Amino acid sequence: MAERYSSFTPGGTAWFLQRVTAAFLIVVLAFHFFLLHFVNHASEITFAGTQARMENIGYFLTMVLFLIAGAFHGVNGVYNALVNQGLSGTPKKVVLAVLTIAGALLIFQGIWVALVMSGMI
Amino acid sequence: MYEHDVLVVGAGGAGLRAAIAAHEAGADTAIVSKLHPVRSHTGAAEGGINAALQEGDDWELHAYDTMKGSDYLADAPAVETLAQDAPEDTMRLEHWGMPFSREEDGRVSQRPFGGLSYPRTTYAGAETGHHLLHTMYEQVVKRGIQVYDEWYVMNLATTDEEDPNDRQCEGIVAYDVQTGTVEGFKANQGVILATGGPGQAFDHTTNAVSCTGDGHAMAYRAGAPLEDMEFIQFHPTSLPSTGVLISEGVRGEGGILYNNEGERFMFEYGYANNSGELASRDVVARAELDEVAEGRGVKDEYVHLDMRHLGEERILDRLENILHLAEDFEGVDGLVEPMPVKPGQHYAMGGIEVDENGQTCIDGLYAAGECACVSVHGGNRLGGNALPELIVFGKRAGAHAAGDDLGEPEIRTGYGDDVEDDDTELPVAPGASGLDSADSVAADGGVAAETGTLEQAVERERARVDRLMDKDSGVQHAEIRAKLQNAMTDYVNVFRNEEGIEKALEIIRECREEYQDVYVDDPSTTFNTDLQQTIETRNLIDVAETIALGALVRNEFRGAHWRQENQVRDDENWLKHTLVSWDDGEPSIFYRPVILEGEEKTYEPKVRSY
Amino acid sequence: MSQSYNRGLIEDFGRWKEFSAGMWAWIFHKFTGWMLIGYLFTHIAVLSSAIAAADGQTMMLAGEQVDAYTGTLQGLESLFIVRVLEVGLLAVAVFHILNGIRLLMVDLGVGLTAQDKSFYASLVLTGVITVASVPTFMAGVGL
Amino acid sequence: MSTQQQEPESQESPQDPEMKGTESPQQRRLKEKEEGMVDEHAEEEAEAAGETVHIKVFRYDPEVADKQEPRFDDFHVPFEKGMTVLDAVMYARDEFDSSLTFRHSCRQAVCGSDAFFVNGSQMLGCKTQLSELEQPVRIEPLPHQEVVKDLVVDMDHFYDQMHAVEPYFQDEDTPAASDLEEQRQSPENREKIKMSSRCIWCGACMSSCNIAAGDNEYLGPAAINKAYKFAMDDRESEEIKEHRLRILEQEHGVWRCQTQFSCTEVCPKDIPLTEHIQELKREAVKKNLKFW
Ligand SMILES: Cc1cc2nc3c(=O)[nH]c(=O)nc-3n(C[C@H](O)[C@H](O)[C@H](O)COP(=O)(O)OP(=O)(O)OC[C@H]3O[C@@H](n4cnc5c(N)ncnc54)[C@H](O)[C@@H]3O)c2cc1C
Ligand code: HEM
Ligand code: SF4
Ligand code: F3S
Ligand code: FES
Repeated sequence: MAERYSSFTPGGTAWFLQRVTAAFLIVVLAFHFFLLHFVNHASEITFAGTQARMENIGYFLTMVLFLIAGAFHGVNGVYNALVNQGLSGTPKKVVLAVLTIAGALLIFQGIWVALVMSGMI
Repeated sequence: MYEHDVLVVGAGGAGLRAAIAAHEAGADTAIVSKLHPVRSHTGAAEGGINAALQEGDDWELHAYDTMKGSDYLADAPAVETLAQDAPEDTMRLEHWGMPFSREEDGRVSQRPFGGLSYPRTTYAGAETGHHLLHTMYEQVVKRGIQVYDEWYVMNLATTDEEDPNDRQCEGIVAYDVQTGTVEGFKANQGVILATGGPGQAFDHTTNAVSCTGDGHAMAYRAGAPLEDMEFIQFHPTSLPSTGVLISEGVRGEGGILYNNEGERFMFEYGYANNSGELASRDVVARAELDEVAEGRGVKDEYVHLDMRHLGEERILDRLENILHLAEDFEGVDGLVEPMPVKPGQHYAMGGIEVDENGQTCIDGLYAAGECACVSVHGGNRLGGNALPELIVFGKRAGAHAAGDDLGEPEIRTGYGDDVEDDDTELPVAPGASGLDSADSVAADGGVAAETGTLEQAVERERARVDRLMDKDSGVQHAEIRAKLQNAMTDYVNVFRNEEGIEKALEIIRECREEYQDVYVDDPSTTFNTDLQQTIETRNLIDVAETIALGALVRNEFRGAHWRQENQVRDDENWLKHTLVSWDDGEPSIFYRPVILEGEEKTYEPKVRSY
Repeated sequence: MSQSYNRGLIEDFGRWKEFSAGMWAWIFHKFTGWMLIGYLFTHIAVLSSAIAAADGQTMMLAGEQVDAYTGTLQGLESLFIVRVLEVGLLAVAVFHILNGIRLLMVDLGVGLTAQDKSFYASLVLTGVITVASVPTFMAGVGL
Repeated sequence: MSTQQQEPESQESPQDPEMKGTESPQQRRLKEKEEGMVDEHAEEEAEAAGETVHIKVFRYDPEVADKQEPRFDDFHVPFEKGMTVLDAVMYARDEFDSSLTFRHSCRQAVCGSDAFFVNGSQMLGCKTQLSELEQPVRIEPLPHQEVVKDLVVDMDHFYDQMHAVEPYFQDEDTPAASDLEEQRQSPENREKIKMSSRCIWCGACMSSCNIAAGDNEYLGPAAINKAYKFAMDDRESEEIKEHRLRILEQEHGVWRCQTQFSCTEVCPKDIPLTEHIQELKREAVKKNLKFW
């Protein structure tokens, strides 16, 4: 009877990572919001200010991790939502591929931007 | 047409255990049940399973207690088998994963129960029956035993020899409730009836709506006698609107019974000056009815069971489930109001006459569980003795049907040279005599078939369904059923006297006549419960009649059977079982002596006092 | 099961009215999650103006010549609608975070009996935080 | 009739002597009833006070012409204190329309046959007091299951899911009768599985779960809970527990649960279903982490 479920995919890892990233995101997202809306008002952001912050290696790494975590968390979340909605078979594979590529591009683009801001390239 | 080696009718504790045993003995086994197995009424049992498990306890003590509890109307070989096998079969349940309550050292817990000389009632919380039922169903799933659920078994297919002892059961005819088709099931080795109790013969019962005595009626009409049907256990504290049981625990903890004048009647009117509310079930039940009859009942119907004085803390600690029961099923908050209670039919000690191997006098026809009477309960069942009966005799019936050699039975069945005929004059002719003609809607093939039995039986049942469905006016079964149930509760209840029982027999006869004009209103073949219940009502009429007949002839007070005319146990004349047999529609009554000789000792009737 | 058979009356009765707290929480969490990931993509796109800025590109903002990054960001910030959207984003993010915390607790098996209360608490807190931050978010709009 | 006062052996004390020998009180009552001295006030009073409950019951029968289009029928049932939803539909069936069809048996919340959708929520008919509901009381079959007829739904899918988790002790053979030694289990461990073992297979939880509605293969809360009962029972070995977790952590297993809690809310046996599902998720993660 259990054999009916032939597509045997233990989903624990993704689920777990979704929680871990969420926990991480709570902290950094709160920090991020606070810093860029309350300490520095969003409307007063300048390139120079951003560069100054990014030159701090700790801040830079935090932001990159933030990005990776956010991207994974978001993309994986969307994927899970679709799968839960009954996505299966080929469309599911396609969606997985598209989302993975989109996520990768997002991270890639984001890191490039961050590197530029920090003046490393 | 379906075909299996062993067919088990009913999927309560007895049916499931029988199926597992037959399967283990190598037979191709199937279960046919009108309910899905987990819906069976075994799930309602709360108290526990009696089994001599611990050191210091002994199966012989269990047997002794049971004989005494039965008021010496149980057959010793059956009682000893029960007591001997119960420990092993209870342990087997444990190995199948049944979640028994546990002691600190990890052993199963046992508790004291009324009438037991040793605390040997093994239990699983307050829901022992639920766990027993589910654990065994799990094993059925594990073994892949075929279950035809929501198939209503309408009749047996038996050959029609003159003497029931020569007849043979070849299979069953069942109605698929979902689709409305009638099919035959051939049983190569045996049919085991495990259809449970006949509680619905009464107006007020703790039994489920499905407890309609179908197995009793089918076996009875096929020629197997019904034994000791007059012995019905009534429970003194059931909720008036639904019959839900309020356990003895409330009185055990100190709950008090009051009449509508606020009097503690158990003492006030001297029903039980010593033990008051804790007197035995039948005493309390009779006291309650007396109060109501004397006009001191609440709403002329029930009395009050009050536990408020125990204090919220104690109630919540020990009797929390009672609070929920009263709240959910009666809309009463036990912390602020007293709970309404009245006696309700609870258990039938009698049933289809079988031997220790579960076999009836008809070859290939077995019965187990509450529908059977091996006679382990005799005149009164001890609390916690029904569940072990299910597993012990369910197992034996299954194994025997599948061909295992269990030895020669000591208990004899059917009409034979060891019985004594009854000559009581009856107020009305019982049975179908003069009523059922082959084309009346009530005709149901009570008479055994000629040849090619199963096919014929199927045809006959199809014709019966057609007749019931074609008829489009007349009386509805609900009306007849209500009338029957009221008659039983009014006249064959805790109080019994000749006049009343005769009255009941007359009303039963009326019901039978009215049933000739019964019709089914629902034209659908999909899940037609109207049709099913109409057929059940017919069975109830037959079963109720045997209860009344037994109650009429047994003019003594034994166990749960009380007769106003003769309120003593009469060992001189009545150490014998009452048997009612259908005899092709003209019931006859006869008696078979009770067997008091056990393996090693004889159980001498003693005064039953606790 | 549900889709295979149209129950007419019973299934299209606007059953959302009968949804319980946990179901709403699930729907809101989904909705806010999608909004957030959508925003993340947009956000990185907007921030990409930093690449142009580092290249030395400039643009006009309120009559001044500024670098592309500062110009884009401050330009957007000057729009009333963007500010409103930002408040919306804050609400969405705050709810997602608070309910996310609730979900993490549920995952750890903490306070399961209060799951409906914690959902309502998340809603209320989201409202309060959002309203409280309106002045900050709206400060100097249209500058 | 004998007026002899004999002591019934089984009783602790004699009964009221007045009762015996003469006409039984019950007889008297019955006579009175026949003569109309005891009025059956309950019913009359209810009618006079107009105390009836209005129930609207879903009707459908694929075979009967005027029931093929689902509809609601109205019944006005005389109200009595303590009346349940099941009592009301039974009354409607017995008194007004015998074709009204629903499953029911025990009337005491143990058989699990009568889970209905009452006023927008899944509940057991026999365990729900009418007085606690808003009128008219709308009674429908369980959502997300095929309707067979009136309030009867097809339970096969539910049973399939229950069977899919291998719901039985896995020991290959039970030992021979001679050495049936009990397996030990600590009271704590028994306590741990207590709630999960109470399930009566009513299907209310499954019907209430949005995820189960959208994903037919999702095991559903009841089946997962059933598996929990075995996975947490110390009497089974570690390997078997792992085997059980493997069944549960496949795609349509525990991960499908989105912690919507509606299952927990409707369960008539108060089983903390969501909690059990979440615990299994953690167990599965723990097991996976070991291999890292
Ligand atoms: C409230 C209550 C509490 C109890 N407590 C205890 C206790 O603590 N200890 C104890 O030992 N005993 C107790 N008993 C008694 C005991 O539970 C029953 O005697 C026992 O469960 C009966 O089991 P069974 O297998 O014979 O029948 P059931 O469990 O009633 O099963 C009958 C089966 O037969 C099927 N069936 C019936 N008719 C047909 C038909 N025509 N066609 C097909 N299938 C059919 C039904 O579907 C069902 O599956 C209690 C009883 C009640 C009512
Ligand atoms: C700040 C803290 C955050 C927390 C605590 C958090 C928490 C969670 C959790 C626990 C889930 C899983 C829900 C489930 O599977 O049941 C989830 C889903 C999701 N999150 Fe977050 N999250 C956070 C931030 C973010 C961010 C920044 C984004 C966007 C980039 C995001 C996008 C999503 C998406 C798209 C989902 C899937 C929603 C769905 O099920 O449809 N989250 N979040
Ligand atoms: S878990 Fe609760 S709601 Fe679900 S089937 Fe079991 S008893 Fe019914
Ligand atoms: S309702 Fe469904 S989503 Fe999970 S918590 Fe219950 S199974
Ligand atoms: S009738 Fe058995 S659960 Fe309601």
